[in-house]
Amino acid sequence: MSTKTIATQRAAMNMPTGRLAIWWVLMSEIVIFGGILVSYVLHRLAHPEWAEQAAYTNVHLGATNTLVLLSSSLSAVLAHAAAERGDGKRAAFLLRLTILGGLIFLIIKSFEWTHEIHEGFTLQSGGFWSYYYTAAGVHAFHVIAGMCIMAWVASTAAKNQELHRVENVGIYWHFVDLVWIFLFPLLYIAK
Amino acid sequence: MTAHPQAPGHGNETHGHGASHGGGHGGSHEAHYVRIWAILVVLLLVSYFGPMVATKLGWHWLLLTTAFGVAVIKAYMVAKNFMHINVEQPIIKFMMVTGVALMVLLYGAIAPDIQKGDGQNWQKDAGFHHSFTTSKPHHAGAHEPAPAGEHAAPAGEHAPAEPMPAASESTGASGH
Amino acid sequence: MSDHATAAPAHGAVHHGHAEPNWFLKYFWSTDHKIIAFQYMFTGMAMALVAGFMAYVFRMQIAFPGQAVPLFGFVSPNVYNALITNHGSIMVFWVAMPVLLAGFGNYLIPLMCGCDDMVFPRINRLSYQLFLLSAIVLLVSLFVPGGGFGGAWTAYPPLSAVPKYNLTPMGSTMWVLAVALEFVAFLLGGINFIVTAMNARAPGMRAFDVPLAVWMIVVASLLFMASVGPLIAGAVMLLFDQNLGTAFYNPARGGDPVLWQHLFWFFGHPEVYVVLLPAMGIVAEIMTVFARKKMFAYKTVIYTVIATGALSFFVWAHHQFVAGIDPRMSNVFTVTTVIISIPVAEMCFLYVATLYGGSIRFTTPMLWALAFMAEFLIGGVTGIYLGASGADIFFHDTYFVVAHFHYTFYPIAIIGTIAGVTFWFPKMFGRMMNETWGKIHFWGTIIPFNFIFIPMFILGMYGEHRRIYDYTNFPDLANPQLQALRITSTVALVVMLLFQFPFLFNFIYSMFKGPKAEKNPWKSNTLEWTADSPPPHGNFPEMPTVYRGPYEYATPGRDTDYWPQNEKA
Amino acid sequence: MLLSLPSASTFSGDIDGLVVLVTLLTGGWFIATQVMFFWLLWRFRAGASPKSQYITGKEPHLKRWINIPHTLILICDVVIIVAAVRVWVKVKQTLPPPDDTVRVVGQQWTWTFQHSGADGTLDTADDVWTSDTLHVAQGKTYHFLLESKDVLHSFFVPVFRLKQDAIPGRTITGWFQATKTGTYDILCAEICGIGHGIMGGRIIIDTPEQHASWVQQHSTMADAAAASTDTTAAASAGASN
Repeated sequence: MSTKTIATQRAAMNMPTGRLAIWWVLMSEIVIFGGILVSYVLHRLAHPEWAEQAAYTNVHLGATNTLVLLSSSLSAVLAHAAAERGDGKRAAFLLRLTILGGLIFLIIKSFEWTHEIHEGFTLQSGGFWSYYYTAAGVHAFHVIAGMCIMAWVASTAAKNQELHRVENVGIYWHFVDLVWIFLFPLLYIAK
Repeated sequence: MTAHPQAPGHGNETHGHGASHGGGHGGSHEAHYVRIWAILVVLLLVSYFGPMVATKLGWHWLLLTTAFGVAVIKAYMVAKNFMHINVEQPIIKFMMVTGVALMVLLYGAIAPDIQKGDGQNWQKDAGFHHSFTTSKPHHAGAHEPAPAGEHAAPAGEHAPAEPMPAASESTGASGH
Repeated sequence: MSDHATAAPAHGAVHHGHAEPNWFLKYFWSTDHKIIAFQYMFTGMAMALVAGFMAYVFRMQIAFPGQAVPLFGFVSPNVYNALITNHGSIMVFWVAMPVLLAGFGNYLIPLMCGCDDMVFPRINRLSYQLFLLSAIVLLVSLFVPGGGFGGAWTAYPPLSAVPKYNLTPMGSTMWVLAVALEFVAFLLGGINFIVTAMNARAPGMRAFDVPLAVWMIVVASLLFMASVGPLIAGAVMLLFDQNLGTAFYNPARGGDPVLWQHLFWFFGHPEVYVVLLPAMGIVAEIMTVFARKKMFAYKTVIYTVIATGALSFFVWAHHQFVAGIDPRMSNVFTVTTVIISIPVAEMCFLYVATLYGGSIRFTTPMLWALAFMAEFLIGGVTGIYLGASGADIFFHDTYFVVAHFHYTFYPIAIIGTIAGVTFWFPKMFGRMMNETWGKIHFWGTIIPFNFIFIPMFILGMYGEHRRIYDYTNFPDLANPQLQALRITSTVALVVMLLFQFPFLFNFIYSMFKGPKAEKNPWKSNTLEWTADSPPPHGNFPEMPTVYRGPYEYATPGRDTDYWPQNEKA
Repeated sequence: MLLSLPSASTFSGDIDGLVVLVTLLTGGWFIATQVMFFWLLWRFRAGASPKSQYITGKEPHLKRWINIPHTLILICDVVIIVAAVRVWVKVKQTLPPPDDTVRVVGQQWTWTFQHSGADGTLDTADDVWTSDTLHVAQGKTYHFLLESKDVLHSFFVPVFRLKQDAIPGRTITGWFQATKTGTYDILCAEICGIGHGIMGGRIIIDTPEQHASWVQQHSTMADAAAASTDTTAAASAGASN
């Protein structure tokens, strides 16, 4: 792997390039999730009858998933604290714990979805369900993407290299958790 | 903000900003994060049980405040304590606020068209009403194309606030 | 390219360990920002030829309806719709953005900021590969069963969402996929541009020492990143509507077609500034060099750029005045649209004012830059008709609109681009282009260009509506005088297309056989002219330090009339 | 006014006036800028001024050349905004009381018009349905209820300077009053698929007397047809709920 270019190591903005880039990624993600959520809220307020469809969402599984993601956020920030101290091994272990949290989240979601589809609420069965699956689907996609990147970062962090990446991927993970914090009331509570 | 020449960094980047973020010794820091996590879980429980209480008591406003109010608080805490946005450069906070503000702008400008069922000189009729009526009988039937696919022609049905003066009882027009 | 290949890799401060890469690695798997810039530029130019050929075909159909078009054949209505849709989409997404934003962005930002490469070279390479994939997906979508997507580049549902209506099920899905891939490519590219310009500037280069070209490409990337999100969400929903039977835009099942229009144009209007600003940046660099003049009120230009960028998020619904949005909203957008014309007008005035007190040399790049200003003014002025909601009732979706946005897009995508290419050619390929061929190409393009689109203004004022493959179907529009105008446009287009060959010849010939170019042929101040022509991998033997702004021309008390940024005071 | 395109509705004069106003204001500034641009090119060509001057752009006597036009343009813009909004309010927002109403239905690739027939009210037995040709009386104010059956269309009558997109799922109300008799084009200004190029219609503006006779003649046919289909109408209406 070629050594880093000079450009990557400069910090004219007094902050590491990696973290500046991650914040820009988050800005473009805000407007992407924003696009879906704005459309959802608009249609939700335009069609009061969707509340009946929304009644079938399982708020218990939703809440558990929120708990799972919050805990994975905790392990992500602990991983960052470990990376701060230069303890690559512990950071890698905590990152893998975070990945496990993501996995649990996906497993719960797959149970939830199979149950709902089994009951006949598919993507096509009405406006609410279209937005429900689209929003949660795009979010799940971002969870999977985050898990893959985190696995890669954990592998390098274990060798005490590129420890700054632990923080960057942590910030991304917290954002994914943040999106879920807003998805939870929108999809599960607003009945 | 003059750019100071950056020494070619070894593997671990030097953090340019506030010392507090530099990370004190492990112990107190980890406990701090666990404490934040605990508060977040409590808030989750509030947002979980709040709506149940609200629906039982029928206070709809309580449902909304617990659900969305708690979400905003949790979001702020995650951003502040886990993402350390408070010690970040001001331009980063500005970017995030701009992103959210753009979405609020998008919502505000689109709501009059999408969210409302009618407006000045227009109203939604076809998809908006539940039971969707086929259009009323057309007399010169020759050109009346068969209603395409699953949805019929937009209803000839007029909303009560039809600006037409002579909204007399139409013969043969089917109701909702 | 042979001469370029022998340039020895730089033994700069950071020596890249890998051995001399073979031909494939060097040009197709390179992470060097200059190679990636060339990849974007050549793909953009190739797509410009494709879209230009499409324009030739459908213009021939309009001028001589029903007759087989030479080199193409008979143009049926759905082929016509596919041609205009993909002409528009290719020109905006696969020519203007790659060449202006990614081509010049990749080439200029590291060189002008005085660093050796982009901050994330591998992501930069990935962004080009995604872009190439999107271009391939789009070109393939033209040949799938049912033909290419024919619902205009704005792809309004329900036409774009329901296969029964657009009759191009595969074509429309692949079109949306290609556009979505292109957005992802430019999100990755945009992050590279912004972070490199923000964080990797040369020591001593403060924010206001950065050349306008870099400022504008960064603001353009910012506009793109902040505005494309909702359209990516809209595109996902459109893909689901097309293939999975959801009803996001189906009014009968709770959806709303106007939602897509809003999401599209929320992106659409910042998008036109995304392509305008890099072109204005290029023109600024060229006008200051060949007028030997400092930029008139450099900081004010930057403030107008930022003001234009910010305001561009408040104007989108002027594309939808008569599209069925609430009439009261149209008044709001009339006001914001006319307001945004003020910073853009201010920017044009400052450019014109830069010429005052200059010593103007009419070299080929300067001719192109000046033509950009002259032509873009027509485009800007005719926009006021469309921003004024009352007049837009008549002009919307007529050829007046087509003429207006060609007077803005053409200077951006073609005139601005060729200005940049001819200006930085010596730096890119180490050779000088031929001036006489350059001037032949210039006049051969600019004069016919006006004869293409001035008739369209007149046709638009007769109420000739857009996207019609045969105007003889409409009695009022079928009269011979209007047909004569359509034929004039088409003939002018053919003449202009023919004049592109001198440029291609000049470009390829000079690349190999042109006279050798020195480091700073135009005597310019910015950092890229302090590197070799062409700059080796790693750009500068030792990283420059910046001492002053980019436009210190004709400083009193100096013997030469220019003062490079990295020269110690 | 616009070149030789007839102006055949009460508000087409207002829109043309607005176009003239914008032409004068922006045209003036456009010419001034172009003249200044080419003059500067000629005056400061390398031959005539071999040495360029060091001008930062902060010199007051030069900044005035930017600020004065800038403020004047600001004033012109305010004038344009006021004029544009006044025309917009007149055409799109205010609905004068209608003498008659017509329903315009756009569908993939034809315009269908429902005239109110002799009794002047829509959805009555004597309504006259026509496709491609809209019959209106000169001097009468019409409300049009614009709908679409499938995709977006745009009801565009160039001689009226009138355009309004038809959106499936919405009924959009607008108005016009014809001032000239004659037969003119109706166009579809929003791409609506493969047949967008043949989706034209004609608007026939008669004198009130001619129009009344046309309505009389067609209404009788409409009544006769209504009698036969009433039975089926009741059945289909019932089934549709």
